[in-house]
Amino acid sequence: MEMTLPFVNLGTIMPQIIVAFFAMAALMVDAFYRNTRYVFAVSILGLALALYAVYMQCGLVIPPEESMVAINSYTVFFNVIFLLVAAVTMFLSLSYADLTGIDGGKYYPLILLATLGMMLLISSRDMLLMFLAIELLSISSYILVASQRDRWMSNEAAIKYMLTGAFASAFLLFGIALVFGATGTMDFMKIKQALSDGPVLFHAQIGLAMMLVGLGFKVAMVPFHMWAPDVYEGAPTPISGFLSAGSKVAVFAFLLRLFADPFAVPHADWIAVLWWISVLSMVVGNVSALLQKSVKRMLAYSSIAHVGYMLMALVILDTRAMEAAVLYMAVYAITGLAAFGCVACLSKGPEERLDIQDYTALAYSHPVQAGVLSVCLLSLAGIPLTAGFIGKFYLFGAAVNAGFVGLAVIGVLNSAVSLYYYMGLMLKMYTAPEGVGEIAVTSPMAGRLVLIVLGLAILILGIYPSPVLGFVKVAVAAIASPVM
Amino acid sequence: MVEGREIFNLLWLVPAIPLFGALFNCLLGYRAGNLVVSIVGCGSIGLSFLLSLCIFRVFYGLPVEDRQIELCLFQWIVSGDFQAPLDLLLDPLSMVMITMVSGVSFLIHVYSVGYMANDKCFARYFFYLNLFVFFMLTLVLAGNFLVLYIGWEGVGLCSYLLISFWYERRSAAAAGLKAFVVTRFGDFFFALGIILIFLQFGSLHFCSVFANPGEVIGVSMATWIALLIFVGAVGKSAQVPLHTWLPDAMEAPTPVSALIHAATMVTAGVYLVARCYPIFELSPFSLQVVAIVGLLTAFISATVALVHTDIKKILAFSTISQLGHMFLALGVGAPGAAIFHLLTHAFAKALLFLGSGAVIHALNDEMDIRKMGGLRRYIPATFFTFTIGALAMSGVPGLAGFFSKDAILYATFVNGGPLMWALIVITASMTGFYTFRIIFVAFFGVKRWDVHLHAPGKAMILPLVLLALLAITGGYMGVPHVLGGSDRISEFLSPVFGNAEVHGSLGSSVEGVALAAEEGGVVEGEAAEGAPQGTETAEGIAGVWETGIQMSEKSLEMLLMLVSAVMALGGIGLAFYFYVYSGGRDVPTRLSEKFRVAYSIFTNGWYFDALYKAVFVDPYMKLSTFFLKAVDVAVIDNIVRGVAGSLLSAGNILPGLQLGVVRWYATVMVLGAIIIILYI
Amino acid sequence: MDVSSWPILSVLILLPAAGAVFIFVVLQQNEFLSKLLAFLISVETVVLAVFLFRRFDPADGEMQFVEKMDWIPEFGASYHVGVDGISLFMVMITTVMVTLAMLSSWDQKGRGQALFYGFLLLLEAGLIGIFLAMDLLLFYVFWEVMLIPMYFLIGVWGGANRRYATLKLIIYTMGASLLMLVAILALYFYHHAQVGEYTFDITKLYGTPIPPEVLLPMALAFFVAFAVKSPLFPFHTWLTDAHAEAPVSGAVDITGLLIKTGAYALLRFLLPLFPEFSMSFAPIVVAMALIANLYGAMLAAAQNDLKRLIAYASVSHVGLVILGIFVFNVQGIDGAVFMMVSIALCSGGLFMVVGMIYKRSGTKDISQLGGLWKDMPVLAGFFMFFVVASVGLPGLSNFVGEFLIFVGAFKVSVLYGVVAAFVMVLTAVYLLWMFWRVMLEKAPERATPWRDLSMAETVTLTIPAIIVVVIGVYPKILLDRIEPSALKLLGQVKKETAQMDDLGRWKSLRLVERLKEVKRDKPWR
Amino acid sequence: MEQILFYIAFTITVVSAASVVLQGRVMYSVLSLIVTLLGVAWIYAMLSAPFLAIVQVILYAGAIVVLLLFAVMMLKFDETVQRRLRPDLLGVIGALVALVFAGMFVSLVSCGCFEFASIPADYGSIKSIGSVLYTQYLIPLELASVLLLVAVVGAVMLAGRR
Amino acid sequence: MQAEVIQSLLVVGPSHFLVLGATLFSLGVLGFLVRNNIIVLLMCIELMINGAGITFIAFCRQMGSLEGQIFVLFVMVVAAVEIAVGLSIVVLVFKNRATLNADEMEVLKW
Repeated sequence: MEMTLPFVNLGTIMPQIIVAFFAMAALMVDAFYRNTRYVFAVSILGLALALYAVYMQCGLVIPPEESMVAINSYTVFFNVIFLLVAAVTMFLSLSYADLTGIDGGKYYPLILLATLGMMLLISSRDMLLMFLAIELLSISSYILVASQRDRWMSNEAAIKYMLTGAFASAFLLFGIALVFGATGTMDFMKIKQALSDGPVLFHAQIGLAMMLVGLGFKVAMVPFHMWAPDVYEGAPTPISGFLSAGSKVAVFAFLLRLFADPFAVPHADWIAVLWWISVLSMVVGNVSALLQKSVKRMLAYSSIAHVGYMLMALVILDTRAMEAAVLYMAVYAITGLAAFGCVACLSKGPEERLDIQDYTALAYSHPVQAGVLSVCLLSLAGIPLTAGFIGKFYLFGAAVNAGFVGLAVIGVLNSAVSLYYYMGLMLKMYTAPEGVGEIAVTSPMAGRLVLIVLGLAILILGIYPSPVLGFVKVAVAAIASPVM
Repeated sequence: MVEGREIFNLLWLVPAIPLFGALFNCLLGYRAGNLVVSIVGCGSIGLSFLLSLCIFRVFYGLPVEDRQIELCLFQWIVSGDFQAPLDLLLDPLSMVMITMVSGVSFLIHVYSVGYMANDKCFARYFFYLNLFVFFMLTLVLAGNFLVLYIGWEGVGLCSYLLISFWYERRSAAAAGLKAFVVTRFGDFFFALGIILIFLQFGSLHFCSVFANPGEVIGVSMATWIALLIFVGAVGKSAQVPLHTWLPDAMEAPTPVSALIHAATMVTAGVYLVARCYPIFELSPFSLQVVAIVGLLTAFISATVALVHTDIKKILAFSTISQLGHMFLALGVGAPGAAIFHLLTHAFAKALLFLGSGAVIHALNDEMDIRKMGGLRRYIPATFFTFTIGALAMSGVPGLAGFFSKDAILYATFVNGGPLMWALIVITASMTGFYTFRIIFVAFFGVKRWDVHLHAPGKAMILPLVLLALLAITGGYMGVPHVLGGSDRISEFLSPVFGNAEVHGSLGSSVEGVALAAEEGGVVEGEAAEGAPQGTETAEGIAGVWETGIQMSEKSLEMLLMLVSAVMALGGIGLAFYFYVYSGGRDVPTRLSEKFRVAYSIFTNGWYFDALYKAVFVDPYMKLSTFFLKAVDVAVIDNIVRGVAGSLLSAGNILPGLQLGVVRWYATVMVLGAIIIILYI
Repeated sequence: MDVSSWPILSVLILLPAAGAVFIFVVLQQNEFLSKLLAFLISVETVVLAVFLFRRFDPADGEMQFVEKMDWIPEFGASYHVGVDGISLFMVMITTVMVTLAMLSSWDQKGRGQALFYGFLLLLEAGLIGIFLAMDLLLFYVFWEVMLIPMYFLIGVWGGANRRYATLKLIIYTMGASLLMLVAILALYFYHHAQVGEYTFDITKLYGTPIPPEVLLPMALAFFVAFAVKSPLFPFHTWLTDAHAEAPVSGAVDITGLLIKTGAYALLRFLLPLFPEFSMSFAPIVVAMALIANLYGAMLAAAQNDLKRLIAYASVSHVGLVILGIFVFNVQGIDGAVFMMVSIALCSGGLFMVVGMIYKRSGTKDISQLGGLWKDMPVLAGFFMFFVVASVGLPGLSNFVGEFLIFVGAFKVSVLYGVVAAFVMVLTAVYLLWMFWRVMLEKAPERATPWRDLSMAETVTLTIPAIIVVVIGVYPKILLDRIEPSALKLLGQVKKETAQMDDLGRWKSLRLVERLKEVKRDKPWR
Repeated sequence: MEQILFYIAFTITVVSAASVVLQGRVMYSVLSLIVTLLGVAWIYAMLSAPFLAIVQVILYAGAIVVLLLFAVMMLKFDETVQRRLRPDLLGVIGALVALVFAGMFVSLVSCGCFEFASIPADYGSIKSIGSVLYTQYLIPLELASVLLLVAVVGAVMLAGRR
Repeated sequence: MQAEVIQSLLVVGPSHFLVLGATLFSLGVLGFLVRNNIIVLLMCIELMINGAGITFIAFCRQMGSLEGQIFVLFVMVVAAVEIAVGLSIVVLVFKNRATLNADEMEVLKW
């Protein structure tokens, strides 16, 4: 038997290689210079280069035999999002990390590595690669969540995340095993082949269920959501944003691909389950958020609700729904990140503003943050002229179009309920202060700038979404299988 | 001054001048001072009066057929086929009315200058008063129903404002509200009537509606329309059962009572019915209703006036009673008589009110006649004029009231039958009684007051005298033919009422014998000449003759006249006996004790107020509160609260499942996995 | 100025929006400048509206000044605005009332005034947008966007119980309008299924045939959204709370009156989009309107809070407006549109007066007021004027609208007309009684008499008063322009329902039955 | 023979696994875990995966368990409070849920009939695995190294000195 | 019938190994749900992973492919990494809280 080293087209994984390389380079820089600024700069440089590399991949299509890593417009679209999310998270962490005692030298490279995990996940063509990518993402996230070493909230969040995350990974693993057993292959293409040939095998269904548990945990869908509020609340705030905008979106994007492509055949059996999960996620998330006292926790519950909305697309799963979901994910990535970013950029001294009470009259002391946070909240609530509206509109439209009117109605009613807490927070911020208002504390320029850009992006997307819609259509075209 | 027909183009100025006066007083009156205000206030009305006199002169010179002048100002409301221009109509009826209204108004304005001299809100008073005149003139000059409705509502508003003029008095505020709401209730029906007319006729224009109503609508529709309009008139003219606001309206300054609540506004109802007479004529039933309501009103309010002690309220009830007379006249088919009575009553009652105002003014706002007495010696001018007014009111022969009332009594006898006639004659005698009761109690007898007396000034005396003159002479424009007069008023008005004068069909069948009809037509005489005689009318006339009265026309009329004069004098005499002659025997008290039930019914105004409070006001308030509490709060709000509350409590409970313990989280996950796997 | 080259409608929408953004972004800390800017912009919009009015062709019932361009071509949504006789006056009155709102809150104290004015401008932009939008999606965007400033104005600057009021506002209006969103989408897809074109353009959506089993829920979703906003009888309780808790200056109440957007939307969207539904459900809607009419009047009498009372009064008036819309004749619609304008002016005037009273007395509780006439005759005069106008005195604006609606109602059914007209009496009762309790009788002892109106306040109140008189005396200015559009609308509705049998009113019931028959083939949908 | 071997391995593995779960003291649990892992290695060997069996023994039973042992011994925690399984509500619910899950899961997974395929002689040999690993699974292999890097960074970042 | 059962028990097939894998996994789940010592929880996860590993290998053997074996190899790496990172977090927590009782990690809740 001969051993030929395979030809690996490095071009296909160039962005991933760049990210990994710069992560290591940053670690080196940290080891030798112990200067977080340098580490930051190197990491950002890596992201920028990777972004360029991704840009270069536009229009490339790699045949499946050639590489385990797929390249198509779908992956390009999401890679861009992940890289941007990572970059924004870093910018937002810039002063936050210094303030809250995070070891930046390892923090930024870990963000890069987690991003690597996301990028590989979305382009994986093989269950092994998928599993490893998810693990890379999760394990980096555990560490990132724990990175505020001295804060017990961070510790607790990390331990909860780690334990439940590993537990869920075990489910995922067993699910993969069962699917493998049923189909005899790790390759998604072949799995699809196997599933569409004959009747869907019993083990494959159970395996898919177990995988759903594992993946569902990562995206925090009900009933696998319980960790999310605790972890989001305890984690360093930019990381909360990263988890909701990055890791959640990445896994959901993968889930969408999973159901759209390899598991398109058994999807029909899953509509009921997904329907209920979607509805429960919306209801539980929104209702639980209604009376939350902590802003981060509220945003966490709201992110559960948003998973519920995205799941609507997974229920419907036609082209329009997938487009809607992709758009929604993009929008949610921006909005969720910006919302947590605002919270991160509002620390008053060593402590963060977590309690909603702390947000009273914020608009008068921190106009920028309050303004951007308002835009984010409006977008999360799905008010027109913000990106969130376009996302919801598309999504509900897809639901109505496919005949899932009940789902759409539940969705809109949930949106109405969610207004209560989003608007409640906004109201707090704009309530005029009694007596002498709090003196405005200058917050870091970089963070504010990034926030403004994000806020503008939300508005522009909301007012003129056409260009992005074009991208979304192209992206979905890559995964929308002819089966549907 | 513009001569000839061109003057009719200035018709719009008749109401407009008072409007300008009102605007001036409203906007600048506060700064201008009392003198300017009174000059503007009285002057504008005076100008308007002069203008209407000029118009009258030209108008009277026109041939009878041409006595109908229309002036369209501009299109007001136009929507689809609904068109209501702002147009004015001058015909004999409105001519009479504007002359009377502007004239009496002018006198009362002058009087008010003296009466209100010391009031802080002088300008406001004249603003309201001018505004009132504007609306009143609009009302009578209106060329279509909607314009009439402008005036109709406008005078109601001014009445409200003036009743509540002394706003610090609770009773004034209450009376104002009551007046507005009660009349508004009538207006509601009136408005329905207007809409119905529009729907039937496709137009609101008087000329087109009244041209040939019989060809457009049937009897039942005519009845509906007539009754709706009549309810409006009932509200405005304070007829039973919507009369209760008028006594309370005496909270207004006395000149206002004289102007609005005696001479002009309250007669608008009479004017309205007279105006719509062609429609009423189509429906015998509605005329019957009008007559009965008028009769009842006349009687009931007269009984109340018998026992009241508040001078203004006595006059108020008397006004109601006299309005009842007018409606009776309308009901029995004598609209000319009604208008005639309207005029004479306006003079007499304005005079009485102004006189009573002088008394009240003199006695520092004392209104209880039991606290007056012996005033004859202190304010003689007032006494004399007041007495003239009282005589005219009571229908003492020779004075204004006599002729008009006589015309009514006659028509009643002829068309209403003896029973109605008897009742109205009794009422007439009560009129004499209660008017002279005031005189005998307030002006005669011993002095029962001890305040510094304010003798009325010139501005107040002058109108009194002028009105007294009118009260004496006013009747001579309608002296019946029997007495050798020419009944010019009826003649003048005849184009409006067409084949008017005594020809109702009350209580009788409409089928008549053609022969009898012709006979009746002939006997009616000159008054009906020149007017087209519809068959229906002829039939109505025939009904009269079916009663089989064979007495000759003239002697009957004379006889009736005599009876009524005697009854009036008898009433006066009785008052004299009760309050002067009987001296210390105190007949009234004993009588009141003897007929306690009747007395308490009378003093409480037949319990209308109490009834309304129990039937409308209280239930309304209770219902409102009930709806608020039981429906809005208990049902609708609670549903909302329930939804919100359950969501929020779910918001409390659901996160409670988030125990914070890792094992629990894992347990839930496994549970979820079990359910999913089992389902698949 | 050449209209064709100059997008006046867009300017009308964008100017206040841009002003609001400018205030939020740049002038946030400078209260005076933002106040001034906001005021100037609102005056400018008035000028523009008047200009629009003058260029408007009264004889043409079609949309005028139409601007159309692609907005989101992927959805088939376009930026399509236009104005006809119905929306023209809505826009005009909006600009005027917003200006008045600013005037009336000119001397309002407290921090955050800059934002206050910013939100007012945003509200104006939203309102104008609603009235001009010819594209369902665009309309929906404005419809929702308008709520946000509303919410803030009440929630931030409102009274003590504002949290509850805003909660209600959100639950009712957002819930309903989101359901409408679903219906909009359904309509959009049905249209695509029938015609093969994705579009939100209402001119294209008019007359889309819709299967009966979905017509009912769709049209109901539209109807409920509009009815809530209007507000019609069972959906009205948010309005009274919103008014009661709105900022005391009355500014928001005034603009809140423009929530008559609901009635406008019924005219513009529900009627032509669902003519069959509108006709067959008219009896039910009319019943609701009549109930609202009387019920609002009844409840107003039981109120002790001035603002709440006026709010119920406007519930009552809106009942009339909707009655006018659903009698489907030209008088009814003319009257309804006229009435909308008139309510804004009359009730707006009342709210402003109440705000001025509150400024002096610190209370809206009627039982604590009384005898104000003595200290403030001018204010009392204005109060009286607006009360009388609301009562419907002929010669003032409300009468014209009311009367036309009565005529329209009568044409359809005597019962409608009689019940509707009876409100004349009730209105008089509660408004004059309120006037009595507030203004008349002896005032309680006060240390210093309350100041009468200032010059600015007088001007603020005079403007609506003059308009009320002018359009009351010469309503043709409005009616001439409304009528062609109303006729066109009626033509649309009648054409669609021409095939409907005479027993159209029973058709609604059959619709429901047919709905029940539809089997649920997709249990999860 | 095969059956006996299997059942012995089965028993050892399951019993020791149960012991991991049920042991009161953590140290005992760790020791039981070693037994379980060895049992699993035995099973691997039975399933023609000799290389994996070896790796299992070295990497798992060796490295991982040693790590655990270190942790248990280094961290001087007070075990008395959590030694016994406390029959609290959560525990009872958890146990019930777990048992239901176990019953369902075991029965579901095992059903269906399978047969072993015939396999080539060098199946599971180091060479065969290596050839697949370094060709087809090159990228995952690199990724695994990145994962190990993460572990190092994480350990240094979290547990290391400042 | 009975003979068949005995036969199926006696002839060791993939199902036997699947049962073992599932049992190990379930035991891990059981342990995770009832224990509260963090280190024990980590060990329970190891049990679950091993259960999955056995399943992999069993299927792998059944089909005669090598992918499953490769996968298990990677799973071991992942398990090692997980334990390493997990233990560092445990150490961190222990430093701050001086406890390894998972039930005491309940400050973040609701």
